[in-house]
Parts: sequence; C-alpha cells; structure tokens
Amino acid sequence: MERLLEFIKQYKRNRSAVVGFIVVVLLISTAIFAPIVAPYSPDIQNLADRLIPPMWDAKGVSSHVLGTDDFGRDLFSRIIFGSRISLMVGAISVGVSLSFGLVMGIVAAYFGGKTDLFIMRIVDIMLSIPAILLAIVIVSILGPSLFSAMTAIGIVGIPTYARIVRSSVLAEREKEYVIASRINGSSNIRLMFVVILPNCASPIIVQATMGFASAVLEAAGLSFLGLGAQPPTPEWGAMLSDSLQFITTAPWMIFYPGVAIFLTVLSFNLMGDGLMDVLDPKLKDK
Amino acid sequence: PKYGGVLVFGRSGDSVALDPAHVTDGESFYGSTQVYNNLVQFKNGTTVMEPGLATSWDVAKDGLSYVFHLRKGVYFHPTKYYKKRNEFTADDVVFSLKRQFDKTNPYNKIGGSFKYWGAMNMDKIVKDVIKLDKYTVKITLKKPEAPFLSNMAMDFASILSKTYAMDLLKKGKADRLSRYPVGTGPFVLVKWIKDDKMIFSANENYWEGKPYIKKLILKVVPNSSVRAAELKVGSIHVMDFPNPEEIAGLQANPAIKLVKQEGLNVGYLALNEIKVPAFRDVRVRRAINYAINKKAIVKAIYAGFGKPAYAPIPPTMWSYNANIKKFKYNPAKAKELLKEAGYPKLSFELWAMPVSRPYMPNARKVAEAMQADLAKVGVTVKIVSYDWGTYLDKGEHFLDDSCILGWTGDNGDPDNFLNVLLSSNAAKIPASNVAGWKNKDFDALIAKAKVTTDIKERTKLYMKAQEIFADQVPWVTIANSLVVEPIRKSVMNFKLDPMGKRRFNKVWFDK
Amino acid sequence: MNLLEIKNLKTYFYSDAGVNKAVNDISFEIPKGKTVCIVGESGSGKSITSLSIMRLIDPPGKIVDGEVIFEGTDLLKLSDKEMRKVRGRDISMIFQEPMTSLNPSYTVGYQIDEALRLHQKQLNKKQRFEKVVESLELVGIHNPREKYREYPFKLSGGQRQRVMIAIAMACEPKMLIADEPTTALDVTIQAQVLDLMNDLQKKKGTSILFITHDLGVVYQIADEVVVMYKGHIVEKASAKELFADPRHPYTKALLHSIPVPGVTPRKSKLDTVDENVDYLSFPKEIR
Amino acid sequence: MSEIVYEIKNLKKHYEINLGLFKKPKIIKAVNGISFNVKKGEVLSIVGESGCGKSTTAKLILKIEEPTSGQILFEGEDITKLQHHELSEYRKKVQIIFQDPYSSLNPRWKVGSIIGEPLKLNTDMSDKEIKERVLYLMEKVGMHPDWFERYPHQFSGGQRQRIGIARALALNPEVIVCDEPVSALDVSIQAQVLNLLLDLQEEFNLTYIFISHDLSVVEHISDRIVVMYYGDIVELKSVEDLFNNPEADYTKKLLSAIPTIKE
Amino acid sequence: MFSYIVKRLLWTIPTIFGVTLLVFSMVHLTPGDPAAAILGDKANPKSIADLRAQMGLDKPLYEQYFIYIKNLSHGDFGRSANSNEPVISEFSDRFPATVELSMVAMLFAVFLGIGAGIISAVKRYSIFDYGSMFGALAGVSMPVFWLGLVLIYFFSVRLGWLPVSGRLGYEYDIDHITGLYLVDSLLTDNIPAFWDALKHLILPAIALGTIPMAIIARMTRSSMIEVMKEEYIKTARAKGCSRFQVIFIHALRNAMMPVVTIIGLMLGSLFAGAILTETTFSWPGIGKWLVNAVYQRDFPVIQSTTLIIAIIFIIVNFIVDLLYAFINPKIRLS
Ligand SMILES: Nc1ncnc2c1ncn2[C@@H]1O[C@H](COP(=O)(O)OP(=O)(O)OP(=O)(O)O)[C@@H](O)[C@H]1O
Ligand SMILES: Nc1ncnc2c1ncn2[C@@H]1O[C@H](COP(=O)(O)OP(=O)(O)OP(=O)(O)O)[C@@H](O)[C@H]1O
Ligand SMILES: [Mg+2]
Ligand SMILES: [Mg+2]
Repeated sequence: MERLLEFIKQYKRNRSAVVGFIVVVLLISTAIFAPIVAPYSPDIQNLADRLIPPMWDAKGVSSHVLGTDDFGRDLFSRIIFGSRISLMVGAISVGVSLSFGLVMGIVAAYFGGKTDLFIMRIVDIMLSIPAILLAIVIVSILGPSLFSAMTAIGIVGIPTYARIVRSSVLAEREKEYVIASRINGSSNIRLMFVVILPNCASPIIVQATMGFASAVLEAAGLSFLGLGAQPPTPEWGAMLSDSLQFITTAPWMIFYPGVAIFLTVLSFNLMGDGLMDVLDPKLKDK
Repeated sequence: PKYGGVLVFGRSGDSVALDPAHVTDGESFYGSTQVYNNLVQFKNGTTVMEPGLATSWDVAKDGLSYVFHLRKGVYFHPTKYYKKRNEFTADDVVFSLKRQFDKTNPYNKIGGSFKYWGAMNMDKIVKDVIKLDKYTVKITLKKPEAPFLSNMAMDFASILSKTYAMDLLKKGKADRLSRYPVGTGPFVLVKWIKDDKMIFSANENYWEGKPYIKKLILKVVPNSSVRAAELKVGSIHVMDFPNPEEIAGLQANPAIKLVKQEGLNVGYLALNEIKVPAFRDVRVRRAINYAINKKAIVKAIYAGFGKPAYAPIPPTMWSYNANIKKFKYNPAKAKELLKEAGYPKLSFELWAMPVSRPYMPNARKVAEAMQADLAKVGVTVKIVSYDWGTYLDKGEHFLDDSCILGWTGDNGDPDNFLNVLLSSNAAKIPASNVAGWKNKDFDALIAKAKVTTDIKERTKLYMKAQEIFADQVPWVTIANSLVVEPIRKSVMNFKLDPMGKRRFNKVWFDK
Repeated sequence: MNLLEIKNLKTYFYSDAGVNKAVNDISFEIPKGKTVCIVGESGSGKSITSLSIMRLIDPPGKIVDGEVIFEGTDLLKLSDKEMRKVRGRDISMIFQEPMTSLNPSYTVGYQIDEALRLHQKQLNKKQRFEKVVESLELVGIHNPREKYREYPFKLSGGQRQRVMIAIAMACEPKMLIADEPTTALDVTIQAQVLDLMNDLQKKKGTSILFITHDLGVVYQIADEVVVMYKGHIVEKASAKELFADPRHPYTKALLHSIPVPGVTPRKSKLDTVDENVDYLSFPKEIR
Repeated sequence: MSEIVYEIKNLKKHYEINLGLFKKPKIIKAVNGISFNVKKGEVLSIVGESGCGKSTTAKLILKIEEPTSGQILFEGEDITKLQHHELSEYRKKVQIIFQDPYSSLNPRWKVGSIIGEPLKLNTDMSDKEIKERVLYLMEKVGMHPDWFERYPHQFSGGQRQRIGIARALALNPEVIVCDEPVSALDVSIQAQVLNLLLDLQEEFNLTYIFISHDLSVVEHISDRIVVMYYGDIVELKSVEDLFNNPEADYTKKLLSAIPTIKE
Repeated sequence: MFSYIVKRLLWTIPTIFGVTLLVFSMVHLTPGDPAAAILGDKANPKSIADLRAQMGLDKPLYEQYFIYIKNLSHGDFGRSANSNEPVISEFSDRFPATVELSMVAMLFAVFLGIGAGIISAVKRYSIFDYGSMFGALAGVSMPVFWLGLVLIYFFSVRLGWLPVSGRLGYEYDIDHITGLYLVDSLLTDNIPAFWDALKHLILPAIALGTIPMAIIARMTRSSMIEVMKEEYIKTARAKGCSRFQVIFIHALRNAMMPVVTIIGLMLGSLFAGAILTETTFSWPGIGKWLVNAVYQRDFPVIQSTTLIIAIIFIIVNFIVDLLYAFINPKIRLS
C-alpha cells in the first residue's frame, strides 16, 4: 500500500506520463463502451451519404463528426470500434510474447550453460530476421487475417522479452539473497519464480507497456499491407489502406485513423516512459 | 499527325514477365504487346480481326487446317541486348507455337507452364504447326474450331524470334527470353527497371508504319490517387484504372480529357438451378430479373461507369443482339410471377465475391442493393461471402444458391462467353456454367457456331442463342462496365482496346 | 600560511522532495605543504565539499553561499574560463574509483598528455612526451615508455590510481584533492599509494586535501583533521590533538568504534555511533 | 573447547574459464589445496587480499560450490558426499552472513518472510509459530517488532545486516560463516554489528568462520587466524602469535600495511 | 582482435543455419499443398503433380532440405513461382532501390538523431530537451505508412514541392552502375539527374528515417547522460577541459558505443521498414515486391528474400560489431 502510494507519487511527477495514462484509460473505456459511445454501428452502410467530410468542413454534417467513408459508414464510429481491435491485438500479442519470452528467459538465465546457449541461439535466429519481415513470413504461412497478424506479432516479440528477462534474471541470480534462499533449500522452481522473478518485474512491466505500443503499431502496419485485419473490419491500419485511393478526394479518411493509431501508440509509450522513470530508472539510461 | 515526344503511361502494377506465353496477367501483356505481333490482330479499338504478321489465310472447307501467308520483309528489331537483325519467317511461327505443346522443343521445359495454352484448351484443338515454305505456315486442327483465329490474335500466340531464342539457348541463357524480348512490334524495349518503369523506343522500321512517339515509358504507380496527381502535373500522360471518385475531379481539369470504351465484359448474378429447385421454374427467374433495379445499381455502384446489361455478351462484341427482351424494373410484375409460380415467400443465399473486378467494382454493395430490391417483392436473401479461392471453388461445385460473378473476354469471340459460361458442357463439375442451366436448343446453336467458319453464319447463330438466353434468363445480367482512361489533352488518337490492351503506335502529341 | 581558505560554504541540492543541505556552512583552511583530512560517515558531505572547491557541482546542486579563497582570489567569483585554468594547473583532483576514473577510450599517455596540453602550451609534442614519461616514472610505474600506449583496462587498480596521480601531478599543482583514493584498493596497495603521495608532497610541497572515512589512514597522513557530520563540521583539530583528545561526542564515538590492535581489549564491547542521537546538538569543537 | 567441528583436508577448487574457441581454457586455482580445522565455539578468521580465495572457501564449506578435490569433514562426516535429506539437515547446522547487506535481502519480500524463509523451508512449523520465532529473533538482533511488515529498502545498512544475521540464526545453527559482514558498512556502523556478533556467539555458543580483509577487525574478534595468499594458506596461528611473531613474508607485509591508530 | 573476428564469424554459422531451417520449414508449415497454392484457382491435378515433382515436394523432408541447402550453396535461390525468374535476379534488380532509400534514411536518422540526442543530454531539462524527447517519443509512435501519406498529401499534392512518387522523373536517365541513383548519377556526371533523384528521396527517407531517428536520439541522450555521470568525465573536468572538450573528446566516443550497436541493429529493420514506406511511395524496391509475393503465395520469393535479408542483416551486425570492437580498445586489443 505504502509502496503503491509512493509509486503514484513518483509517477505523477512525469506529467506527460500522466497524460499518457489518462489517454490509455479513456481508450480502454472507449473500447469497452464502444456501442454506447459510437453513434452508429461500424458496418452500417449508407450509399447515399458517401464521402461526407468532417463536421467542421463546409460540406460536413453534424451527424457525422469525422465524416463518412466511401460506403457511407460513419468514420467516427469505425474509429471507436477500431479501438477494440487495437487493444485486443496489443493484449493478445503481448500475452503471447510475454508468456513464452518469460519462460525462455528465466530458464536460459537460471540454468545457464548449454540450456542458455540453446535458447539464446533460437532467440538470435529470430532476431536475425527483422521484426516486420518475420511477421510477414509468419502471416504468409498462416494466411492474411487479424488472427495471423496477432500471432505473428506475438511470436516476433518473444525474443525481446526473452532477452530482457534473461538479462535481469542473470543480474539477480548472482545476488546474495538468491544464494541465501538456496542455502535454505529452495527448489529451482521456487528460486526462479518466487525468489527471482518478482525482482525482474520492473523491466518486464515497462517492456510490456512499450511492447503493447509497438504491437498496435505493427498490427496496423500489417493490416495496412493487407496482411492483417481484412475489410470491412474497422481496424485502423486496414481503414487506412482501404482509403489510400482517396488521398486527394477524401483525405480525412486517411487522416483520422492515422491519428487514432498515433495517439494510442503514443499514450502507451508515454505511460511506458513514466513507468520506466519510476520502476527502472537504470533501464532508461540504457 | 506529328512525330516526336515521350509518352508516359501510368499504370497500377509492373509486368511479371515479358514472354506472353507464360504469363496471364494484364500488366504483363501491357509490356509484351508493345514488342510483339501476332499472325492476326484486332483492329485498333475493336474486336474485328485484321491481318497481322500474316497478310492472308486460307481455311480448309472442313475447318481442320489453316494456311497463313506471312508478311515479307519484316525484321525482328535489334536491341541493346541483342544486336542481330533477323528476318521474320515461318520458322519463327512454328517455334513460337510449337514450343507450347511439342515436348521435343527445347523451350517446352523452360520458363514454367504455358498457362494460356492450357486454359484455352489448345492441346485439344491444335494438331500441328507445319512450315510449308519460308513464308507459309500451315496449322492443322484436331477438330473444327471457329474461335481458333481469334485465339491466334491473343497474346499467348505472339510471335517470337526463333534465331534469338536459339542463340540464347546456346549461351545457356534461355531464361533471358522472358526478360529481354526481341519482337517485330512497334516498340523496342530499351530498359526495364522492375517495379518502376519500362522504357521503349519507337521501332523505326515498323511494318505498320513508324510510331509517332519517339519513346514510350510504362511507369508503375500503384496508388490511383497518386497516379491522378501525376497526371495532373503532367509527369504521366495516360492514366490507367482511375478511381471512380477521382474522375470528376480529373474531368474538370482543362489539360485532361477522358477516353471511354465499353469493356468486353459482363457481370451477373447466376441462379443455381442445381441447388435451388425454385430456380428451375422460369417464372421465378424472370420474376427476379424484374425485381432488380439494374439502372439504380449501375448508377450508385458503378458510379456511372457501366451500362445495365441484358445479354450474356457485351454490346461491343460482334453478334451482340440489341433486340432481345429486356427486363425493365417492375416489382409488381415480379410479385405476380412469383405468386403464380407458387413462391410468394422465397428465400435463398446470395453470394457476393470478396474482390473487386473490372465487371464488378463492389459485389457486396451490389448484393446489398439486390437484397433491398428483393425484399420489396417478398424474397429474403442472406448475403454470404468467402475468400476468393474458396468462393470460386464452391461455385464450381454448385454449393451456392446464387452467386455474383462475371467474365472478361479473352479473344473477342462470342464462343468465349456463351460456350464457356452457359453451355451444358460447362455445367459439369468443376463448372464454369455456375447457374447449372441446360438448354438443348441453346447448346445446339453454340455447338454449330463453334464449327462454322463463316462469320455471318456464326453471327446469326449467336443472335439466336442470345434470344433463348433472354427468354430463359438463367442469370440476372447486371452490367457491362465502362473502361475510362483519363489522358492529357495533348495526347491524340489514343484508343482503348476492348480486350484491355494498351496500344500506342498510332498515338501522337499535339502541342 | 594558508593556501586555501573556505569560508561559510553552503552547497545545497534541490529536488521535489525539498532542499538537501549537503554542505551547510563550513569553514576551514588548508595550509601550504600540509595535508588536511576530512573524515565522516557516508553522506556527510565530504565529496560535495571537494567538488565545490573545484566548482564541479552540477544541477540540481548549487553552491549557495560562501567563499573559496585560493591564494587570495575567491574561486567562486572567477569566470568559467578562468576557473578552467585553475583546475588541473593549480588544483588537481583524484577520485575514489581507479577503475572508472580513467577514460576507457584513450591511452594512459594521452590522458596525462592532455593535462599538459591544456596548461603548458609552451611545450612541444616531444617535450610533453618526455614529461609524461617522467611523471609515470615519478609515480613508480615501470616501463613508462610502453605503458604510455596502454589503455586503462590493461592496468591493475593500483597502477590506475598511480596514473590518476600522475595526471593530477603532471602540471605540478599547488594543491591536490584526493577523494577516498585508496578505499577501493587492497591494504598492501593502499599503503604503497599513501607512501607515494607522501613522497610527492615532500618533493613538490603540494598541499593535500584528503578525504576518507578510514581513521587509520588519517592517523598516518594527516596534519589537520576536519570531522564532518551531516553537512556540518563538528570538530576540527590537528591530527595529534584529535587522536589524543577527541572532544566532540561524535568524534569520540567514531574513534572508539574502531578496534585498535593492542589497545582495544579483544572481544570487548566497542563504542558505537548511535543513530538515535542528534550529534549536532552538541557544541562544535573547533581548535 | 577443543572439540573439532570442521576438518578440512587438501581442499581444492579450480575454475575453468573459456577464453575462446581456439584457446585452451584458463584454469583459475581459486583454492589450491588448503587444510585446517575449526574448533567448536571459536572464531576462526580468514584474511588475505582480494581474490585470494576467501569467499570460495566459504562457498565450499556451505556447499554452494562443489570442490574440485579434497574433503570437508563436518563433525566427522564428509559433506561433499551429502544428498538431499542429509544436506538439508546439514544446512540447518551451518548458516551464512553475507557481505553486501543490500543484495543479500530479497527487495520484494518483507522482513518477516526473509527471516522466516529458512523456517518455512526446513521445519514443520506453522505460520504462527514461524512468526513467533521471527519476532523472537528480531528482538535478539535488536530490531523493533513493528518492522516485521517492512521491506529491506526501508532500512539502513546496519539494520539490514541485522536482518541477515537474524535469518542466519533462524534454524539455531552451530556454525555461522561470516563473509566480510562489516566491510560494506560505514565505520560508524561496523561496531554495532561486531558487538552484536560477539553477543550472539556468547549467548548461543556459536562457532564463527569469519572472513575479512580488515586486520584490526580480525584481531579484535578472532581466536585463530588463517592467512591466505593466492589460494594457499601461508600461515595459521592464534591471534597473539600472528601479531607478535608473523613468520610468512606475506603476513609481515600485511601487518605492516595496516594503518592503525597507535597511541 | 583476429581471434575475436574469427570467433564472431563462426558464431554466425549456426544462426545462418537456423535461418535456413526456419525458411525451409516455412513451405511445409503452410496448410495445404504449396504447389496447389502456387498454381491458384484454375490448376488441374496433373500440373499440380508436375509442379510438386519440379519443386521436389515428393521427396522425404530431410532430402528436400539437403537439396535446398545444396542449391543455396551454389547461389541458387530458386525461382519466383509468379514470374518464373530466378529469385536472385529479381531481388538484385530491386535491392539497390531499397538500399539507397535505407541508406539515405539512415543518414538522416543518424545525423539528426545523434545531434538532437547530444544537445538534449547537454542541455538537460531545457525546453529543447523536453521538446526533442517528446518529439522522439512521438517519432517512435508514428505509423510510418501514415506519415508517408501525410507527407505526400502536404508536400506533393497540396504544395507541389516534391515529386509524388517513384525514384526519378521520366525525363532523366541514369546509367546503371551500382543501381544507387545518387551514386550512379555522380559517377556519370549527370548532375540534373542527381538532384531529381535526391528530390525523390526526401519524403520517403524522412518517413522511413523517423523511427530510427527517434530511437537514436533517445539512445544518444541517455547514453550521453550516463557517460557524463562517469568518474572520468569528472577527471577530465578537474583537469581543466572545456565543456566542448569534455563532450566531444571524452563523452561522445564512449557514449557512441551503444548507439553504434543500435544503429547496426536498426539497419536490418530499416530494410524491413522499407516495406511499408515503399508501399506508400511506390518505391521500386524489394518491399512492394515482397508484399505482392505474400498475396500471391509466391513462397520461393518470400523464402529467399527473408533468407537474403537475414544474411545481410547478420553481415551488417557483424560489421557493426567489428566497428564497435574498433572503437572499443578493450576488444580491439584483446
Ligand atoms: N547529485 C546529487 N543530487 C542530490 N543529492 C546529492 C547529489 N550528490 C550528493 N548528494 C547529497 O549530498 C550529500 C552529501 O554527499 P557526499 O557525496 O558529499 O557524501 P560523502 O561524504 O562523500 O559520502 P561517501 O563517503 O559515501 O562518499 C548526501 O546527502 C547526498 O545525498
Ligand atoms: N564462479 C567463478 N568462476 C571463475 N572464477 C571465479 C569464480 N568465483 C571466483 N573466481 C575466482 O577465484 C578467485 C578467488 O575468488 P574469491 O571470491 O574466493 O576471492 P576473495 O578472496 O573472496 O576476494 P574478495 O576479497 O575480493 O571478496 C578469484 O581470482 C576469482 O576471480
Ligand atoms: Mg564521497
Ligand atoms: Mg569475497
């Protein structure tokens, strides 16, 4: 409790991180209450109302705040519903990366030697293929879909987590409190997960937050390439690539989904930055 | 007309390769057409046949052999990468065609499968290609086939230089054939920068006459908005595939004009008789035809770039019958017919394809419009879609109730539509006649036309067949789309080709 | 005669949590050719005092008040440029961690040479080289000509600390500040380094400000001792007086908390510095 | 007083360091054949310069590392051969206090859990009993019972070291290995810990193996002293003997180097 | 140093081996028959069987892998299922465009990133520091494909300052020497073409360089700050070094070590990031081509491109490590 208060106090010092946190909270509530927040269903088409510019444009109408797309769908509503997808993608990909990366990292660092060498070879191989490329390869195996994109991004993230976990476990493993626990007869599992792991939480939390941001960004990128979410899913990246042909005639269709991606990613990054300040000041300097 | 100038054609994608016998995509043909000629060709902007590298041809009475008399004094152009200037002879014709089916031809194994040869069933048609003398070639067939001549005008039948091919083979560089073309056509390939541009120079000695423009550049600009922007600033002169939304803006530009051409295509809703018993009743089919407001659909979804279709072949095709029965929008009549047939409440699945095609810019939207129209006459439809491969596959196996599909002509022959899409032969799994419609009279007409070589006779037969179609309506024909090409006003005499080629040898600049 | 006089020096650190008065109104003098030691527990402000003299305090720290009079001029009033001339030429400094005090990217020779280049512009390259070699010899490094080209990571801790001293002594400064220069070293090497500093002082007449928390070291080298506690000076005396007669309770506790072989009865209870006592409430003992 | 707890015979520990694919691994002889006894109730100190093998010896005695060769007899039994159950019995009898009071306490655990861990893992005591025992130990090392719920970072170095001592006492060990227990502490705090260690020894009749490089401290606390130099023992004597007539050159050097306050 | 290089080089072998295994297993992990996938909708069973035989899919897996490796060792990366051209020649046609774009983007990122990082670190807590660090965070949060679109919209469509797409205007022609237009135009003394190529590069390079720039800026800043805390900086200052000397002679060199590593790591991802940028700017590099290959399930292309990029990436990292070793005497001299 005391720790939490101290944590909040320190976190509050980083003002942009607070803004990031607020935006994230807003985003999560938007995603949860999307059907209430959005004035229209994201898929409802109205061919009569195609390509209406945003409200503040001379030709805009107040019933479509951000205008409509080429199917006459309300852009604002689509962006709102898009938040659900982005957050889901972030959560699931981070979940995948984290769970695998965590176990790999701990096992590698704790057992060391050949085990470490073997796991880190796998990690190196994965890292030797640039992330987006690896994601594309995975998507091309699974076939383009939102699910594939999430899986791909999840897999691509594993080595990063594995490395971070490994290096912090390595640092912790040598500390005397671990030796103390071992002398007192702790089992390997207990040493790994009860004794050491909680002390590696900070970099992991920070990385998960940042990783969330990059997962959202990567998913949008894959969808933009047509390898992720497929239309008419209101995914922001897919919306962007769908509206590419309207860059001159209906630029708002490109502008706002992009802004949505940017703000989401930025707010998670700001939050991650703030967490880093508080939880892991050393990491920030690395 | 004036000589000179560089013309830049802005297109949406790059060619895959430049050996037209191996590729199937339009963008590849854009490139190869500039370089190669065929024995026969379509008159610029039409589906009418005219002499190409063959000045004339004789057809045997039984329709089983064609003798082509070749044009003399035509030379393959020397290029940067192949300096020899070889004369065009019968050997080249024999080589170009036989490599596609003669297993002993050294090029039969090179470059992968001959996709179009297979797709057009040429193995079942062509028996042999024989050189009679230096300037005469005889092609013998296994069975009479009226569309054969049209097939010879298709890209896959382009004539390549045998000598060049053999020289490459000797050097062990047979691969280069698809990348460094040497042809007899109006333009000579100078440079091909993948995914960027192809640069051609005019063939000074072109047998049809030297092209007016000096240089032709096919530039790849995938994004249509970007292409439009480039057209506006004049960094391209002819723009391929404009986005319908953009056209109004382009038209308003004083430096730009639009060239239009009705596409050789048709989009339709096939009513699957095999799966849905109700569709076996002609009254139901007619009712559905009455119930759908084609005009409204064409206006809203084709953005005006299409025309309501009534026949199974497009109006630009020879033998098109303009006088067949046309189902005008009439919901009352539809209701009546349905009642009469005993289906006042009908419901079925309506499949909408997931991709956009020239004949169908947005199938889902069309489906939604149809859904609304049909609801008004008491028919409930559920819209279903699968990914493209599955969609086609299921359709071929008659697993749909009804599905939206379409067809673009390959060779300007009505047989390519009527036989492929509506004959009983084509209703066998995997079917291209996805409606599963079988009509003996229709079949008889089509079969006869296929073995008749006289074009007037064939025209009559096809007109008749269209009448049967319009009476029996196995499809709801939806539209023939209009191909629009915005070009700079300074570009003169640019004609669109119904088969989708882009030809520039008659184009000139007016400044 | 005093080389350096510190008068009412105050150096504070500012943070959201408030002001940390790291050095809080201290005054003492460093006589010419003598060694003054500052002792005190960790965090008592020893290092900050020395950095304040060199004007190397970075934000959020600030020298709030006071004077640092070196040969009659107040260093705190000099311009940055003038101050730079004082550093390294008149006053040099060495730090606790020999492992990290040398730049890992440059050779030992380069780093000594740099001091000469900055302050002895009249020397040419060759003369400087000779001087560097000489100073390496002076601090007792064998093969100085070879060692010139070595990178710090190849040297042992004791050798590095010698190099640090060579850098500090290169321009023959009038004063040397040594901030716990031997804490990281083994006792035997510590003894060598202390001897070396003693020798140099004798040869060159350098004044030394020596910071340590090891009273044994103080006993061995100090002329004057300053005892700091929480930013204040609680006792100041000559080394002899201090060890013979510590007056301030904090100093007493500090002295008696260390067992002295042969003096402190073995296994007897030691005196302790009590965390609960506010030693500042006792009067300061300045002698 | 002369009962022998430990008998260490020709103990060796060599580390291999791989320098590269093509180089022979370098062998570091951290401990190179040392032999000595530890008597019950005495304080045996090990001194020597950094890297001479003090901590390695401690690790071997605690069975954190396996020796390369040699024997460690504890109450007559060779501990290098011990297996699971016997090992945990052994560990109840021998504990350690570490050098660094910061890294030796798990920063995520409360003081109560840290001190209670040995009890939890090695006894059948209930949580309540454990808590009682922990509070008792805390009192013994001079800590306030309220601190039970606190985290290590809320304490000063000296207080942290007390937590470590309490943990070492939890299982009522016979021997405690102290690996430089005061060298990371401020001078002003060292005395508190030394006093505490001496008090506890008296109260619980403990045997200490005390590692340090500070000869003044060693002199104050030990009965006998082992002087190590590069993995070997150069001298083993009672305190008085060692300080009055050092024999080995290295010992002499060591003694002359300590800056002591002699009046 | 020599043994370090050899060791480092040997380490890349298992990695490359692993990548080939990964890439090889790709085709076999794909659900369905790869041959059918390549031939598409209109294939008949015979041609599928033919293709299977041609691709060697009828042989046991280990044998297929063996053949695959054998072919690779002869420089045979297979043929594109789509164009039937050797993948390696298709790749090398497009790769220079990607390299040129990546290099220019990297230069942009390195100069601006390091510059901003240094200033931020030196003027810590200043407006510039806050501004540029927020900017850097915004930079890493930027969807590059979107940034590219926005740049096109403003600078090309609205303002008309810069070309909309492509590498070179049609009125220019550059002789192919290296395939890098900037280099080739200079080599052939074709200055107008150089400027035109440069103009075409500006927007895509900014779009592609933004994220690396942001990362480099953050990295430089934190590394600088870290280094500025080091004792040897204090030593330098105590010697009387000026601020400039402290920063550029003592701090920068040490601070650059982690930055160099990260730059190396980013070069690889820059090639990959080019995929998105190229799509936006119709840049005729490997990105667009690769994405098309994925659409068309052209596995030979995907496999080989992945492999080639991975190998390039490994080589680049190797070079960076050498560079790192070179600036770090500890490694250089051991
Ligand atoms: N950069 C800084 N920011 C904030 N406070 C600081 C800073 N540097 C030192 N202090 C504070 O100044 C006080 C004195 O520190 P100083 O380093 O002078 O102690 P010291 O006596 O040298 O201790 P040690 O023996 O541990 O070196 C401490 O309370 C410390 O917390
Ligand atoms: N795990 C290990 N692997 C390799 N070498 C080791 C290992 N542990 C210790 N050593 C080496 O063994 C030697 C003795 O180390 P040890 O830790 O016992 O020294 P020490 O006397 O405790 O020194 P200090 O006073 O610095 O704690 C050293 O040279 C050390 O580098
Ligand atoms: Mg200090
Ligand atoms: Mg040790």
